[in-house]
Amino acid sequence: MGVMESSIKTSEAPLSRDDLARLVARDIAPGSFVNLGIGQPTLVSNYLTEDQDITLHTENGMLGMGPEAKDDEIDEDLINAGKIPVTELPGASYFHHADSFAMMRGGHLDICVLGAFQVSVTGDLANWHTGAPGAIPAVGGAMDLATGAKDVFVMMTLLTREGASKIVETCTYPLTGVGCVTRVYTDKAVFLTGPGGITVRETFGCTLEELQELVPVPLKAAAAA
Amino acid sequence: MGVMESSIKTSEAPLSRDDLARLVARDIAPGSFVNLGIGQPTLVSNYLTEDQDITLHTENGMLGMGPEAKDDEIDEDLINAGKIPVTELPGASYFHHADSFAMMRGGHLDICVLGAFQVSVTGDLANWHTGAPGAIPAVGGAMDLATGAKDVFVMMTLLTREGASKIVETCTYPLTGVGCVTRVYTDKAVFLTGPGGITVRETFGCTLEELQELVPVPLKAAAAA
Amino acid sequence: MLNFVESVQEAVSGIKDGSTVMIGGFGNAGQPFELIDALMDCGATDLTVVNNNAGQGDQGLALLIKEGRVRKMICSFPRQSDSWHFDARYKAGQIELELVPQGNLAERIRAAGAGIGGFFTPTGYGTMLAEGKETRIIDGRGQVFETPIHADVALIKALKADGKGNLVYRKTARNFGPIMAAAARHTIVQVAEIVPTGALDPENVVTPGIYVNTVVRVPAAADTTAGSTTGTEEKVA
Amino acid sequence: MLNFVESVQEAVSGIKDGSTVMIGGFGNAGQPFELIDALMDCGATDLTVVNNNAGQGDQGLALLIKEGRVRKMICSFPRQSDSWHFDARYKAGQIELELVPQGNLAERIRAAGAGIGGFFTPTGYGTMLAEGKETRIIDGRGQVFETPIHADVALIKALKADGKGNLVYRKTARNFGPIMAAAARHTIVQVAEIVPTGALDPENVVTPGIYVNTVVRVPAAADTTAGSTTGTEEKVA
Repeated sequence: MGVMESSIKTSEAPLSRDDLARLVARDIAPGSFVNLGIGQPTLVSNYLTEDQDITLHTENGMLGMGPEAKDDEIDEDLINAGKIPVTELPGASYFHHADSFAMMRGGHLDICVLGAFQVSVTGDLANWHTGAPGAIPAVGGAMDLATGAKDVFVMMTLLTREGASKIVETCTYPLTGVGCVTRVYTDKAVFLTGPGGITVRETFGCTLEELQELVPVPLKAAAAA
Repeated sequence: MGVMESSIKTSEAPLSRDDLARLVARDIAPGSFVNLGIGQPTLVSNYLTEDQDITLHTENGMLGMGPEAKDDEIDEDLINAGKIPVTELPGASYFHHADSFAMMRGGHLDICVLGAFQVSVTGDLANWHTGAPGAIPAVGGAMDLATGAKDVFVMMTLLTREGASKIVETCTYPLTGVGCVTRVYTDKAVFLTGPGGITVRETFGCTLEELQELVPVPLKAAAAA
Repeated sequence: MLNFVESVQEAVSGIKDGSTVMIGGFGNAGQPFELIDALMDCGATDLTVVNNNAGQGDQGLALLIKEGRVRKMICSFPRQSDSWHFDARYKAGQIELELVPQGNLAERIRAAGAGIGGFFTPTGYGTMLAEGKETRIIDGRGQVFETPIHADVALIKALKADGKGNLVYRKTARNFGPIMAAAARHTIVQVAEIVPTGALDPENVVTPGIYVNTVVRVPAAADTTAGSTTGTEEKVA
Repeated sequence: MLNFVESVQEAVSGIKDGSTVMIGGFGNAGQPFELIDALMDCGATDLTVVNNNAGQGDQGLALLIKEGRVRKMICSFPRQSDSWHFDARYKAGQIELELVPQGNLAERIRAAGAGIGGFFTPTGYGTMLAEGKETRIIDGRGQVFETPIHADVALIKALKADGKGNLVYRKTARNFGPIMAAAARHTIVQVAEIVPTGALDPENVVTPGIYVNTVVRVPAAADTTAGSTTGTEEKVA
C-alpha cells in the first residue's frame, strides 16, 4: 500500500478553503446543473469557468444564477437561497417553489455541494441540526438536496475544532439523508463513498497512513481511474 | 302535494335542448368558473351573457375560452377539450395539463356541466362507458371533472330512446364518480340531489305525479327557495 | 368571487381568530409586508401561520409572534440570526412548531391546491422529521407519507394583476405565491400595479385569476421592486 | 447534456426497442408529428407509448400501432371515430391498454418528474378504473393510490428553444409538453424556431432547459402554428 499512498498524495500541505473550492469546481463536468449550498460550497462558484458552461440552481426558484450582485445590480427581488442578492445570466429562468423543489427532488440536478457536520461510512449525511438540547432546529432545503441530486458532494474540514473526525462510522448528529453522499472534499483528502465503503482519491499534506490515524473508519486508496 | 306539484310546473311542454341550455346558463352564478363537457353541455355557452362574466375552463389547458373559432380565426394550436377550434378572450391564460387538472381536482371550478347515461338517487354518475362486452373504453377527463368541481350539473334527456329513466336507484353502467352530482337538468324536469334523496325543482310539460311514473326513485318537490 | 379593494385593512378584514394563514415570500422577496402589517392591526389571533421562516427582526411576522397572535408555525427554517421573537416564544413553550423540509412544505402546499390527499417522498426518510410518520419502500427507496397543507387565507405579493385577477410576479419574488394562492380558500394579493384585462399575455400569466379573491394595490416603496425594467412583457390591450 | 441536431432522424436515433416513449400533444395541438414519423422510420419496436389518445386516422401514432410496434398504450381516451388501427389491434388482443383518467395521467407524469413515489387522489374512487388499487379514506373522501409514470424518452413539440434548451409553447399546444419533458430520462423537442440564449424572457420560460436533451428545428408547415403573431414575447438579447 506504500506505493498506492504516495501516488495519491497530490499536495504537500492541506488545502485552503479556496484551493478546495477550486478543486471541486474543476471536478464538475461541463454542462452540469448544480446547486451550491450556503457557506463554504458557495465559494465553488468563484472557480467555475465559462468553458464549463455550468448552470447554477437556487432553490428559491431560479436556474441560471449569476455572481453576487454588486452596488446598483442589487435588486431585492433577486436573491439566492442564502438571501444574498445575486444576478441573472442569459438563459436564466424563474419558477415557483414547488416547481423548483420538484426539479431537485426529481433527480434533475447533476450535483449539489453541501457542508456537513458528519458523513458516515455508508454515505449518511448530518448537516442540519446539532441535536443539542434546547437548540431550535431549522432544516430548509437540506433534506431535499441530499435526497434529490444525482451526486451529493460534501465540502468540509476533515476535523472538528476539537480534532474529531467528521467522517464517522455512524453519525451521532441527526441525519439529513441516508446513504446519499457520493464524495467528500476536505482539507486533508478527497473521499469517495460507495457500496464497498470509503475510498480515498487523493490526500493533501499527509499520507494515507497518516490520514487513517485521523479517521475512525477503514480507508483504502481508490483504484486509479 | 297537488298544490306543490302545480307550483313547480314551469312550462307546458318538455324543454328543447336549447331551452334547457338556456336554463342551465341562467342558473350559473355571475363570476363563476365553469367547465362545459363535450356534447349537449357545450350548448350552454351560447346562452351565457356578458353580464354574467363567466370564465370558461377547458381541461386541455386554458381559462378564458371564447366561442368556437370561425374562418380565419381558426388556429390549430387553440382548441377545446373536444378538439374544436375555439377563441381566446381578454384575460385568458394557458397552462400545462398537470396544472389544468390540478385546477379541476383541487376544487377550484365552481361548476362543471356533463352529459350522462345514468344518475343514481345518491348522485352517482355514469357517463363514460356503456360496459358493453367488446366496447373499447375511453374516459378522458370525466372522472376528474365529476370528483373535482364544486357543483356537478348533469344535462340529459330524462329517458333513453327505449323509454327507460336515466335517473335510477343504482347505476347499472360503470360509474364515473360516487355521489358527485348536485343537479340534473332534463327535458322534463330539474332534479336536485342531496343527502335526503332527489327532489324536483321544476317540471316541464308534466306534473310531479306524471314525472314520478317515469322515474323509479321516490321524488318530492323541493322546498321553495 | 374576485374583488378589488382600496386598502390593505379592508383586504384582511375578514380574517378570523383561529385561522390558518399562509404568508408568501422568501427573504424580503415576495413578502407581503403591508398585508402582514394590516393583519397585525386587525387583531386576529390564535393563528396558525405557514411561511418558510418564523419572522425576522422586529417587523412583520416577527411582530405577530412577539404579540402572541400565532399559536403555531409551520415552516422550514425558523432559526435565524434575527429570529429572536420566535426563539423567545419557542423556548418559553408558547408557540407550537411544525418543522417541515422546504421541499415537503412546497409540495404539501401544492398538494392542497391540486386536490391530492397525500403523497410519498424520499425527503426526510430515516431522519427525525419522519418520526411517527407512515413510511414505505417504493422502487427500493424509503419514502415518507406527507399530507396536504390547506389554509383559510393566503397573503401574497405579486407584481401585477389584471381585471380578472391574473397575476405575474418578478424574479425570485415568485417563490411561494402561486402555490399558496391555490392552497387557500381565500387568497389576498398585494400588487404593485393593476393593469387592464387583456394587458397580460395569456402565455405568461403565472397565477390564473381563479386562484385570487382579493386584490389590493400597494405601490412599491421605491424603484427596487417594480418599475420600467420589469421582466414581464405586456401587450397593448 | 443538451444537443442540437440537424434532423428528426438523428434526434430519435437513440431510441431502443422496448422503450417507454411519451408523446406530447392533445389533438393536433402540440403533436410532434415529424418526430413520430422519424420514430416510425427508425424501426424501434416493442414500445410502451404514453399519450392522451391512441392514434387517429392513418398517420403518426396510429401508423406505429398499425405496424405492430406498440406493445402497450397508456392513455386516457383511445376510442375515437378514427382510431381504427388501435381498435383493430385491441380487439385482436395484440395491444395492451392501461386506461387512465386524464387527470391521473397528467398527475402521474408530473409525479415522475417531481420525484414523488405515489399519491392519493379522489379521481376514480369507486369506479372500475380503481379496481385492484390501494384505497383509503382521507378527510372523509375515498381516494385511490396512483404511481408515477416514468419514461425513457419524451417526444414533444414547442414553439421556440433558446441555446440553453429553454422552451416556450403556443396556446393549448402546451398541454403535456412541460410534464413529459420532466418525466423522461431523455427529452427530444421539435421547435419551430431556435432563438439565441437571452432572447426568451426568464419570467416566461415554461420548460427550463434542464429538462431538455435534444432539440431539432422543424419549421412550421404553414403560418398556422408559428409566425409573427405568436403569443410569446421576446426581448432583444
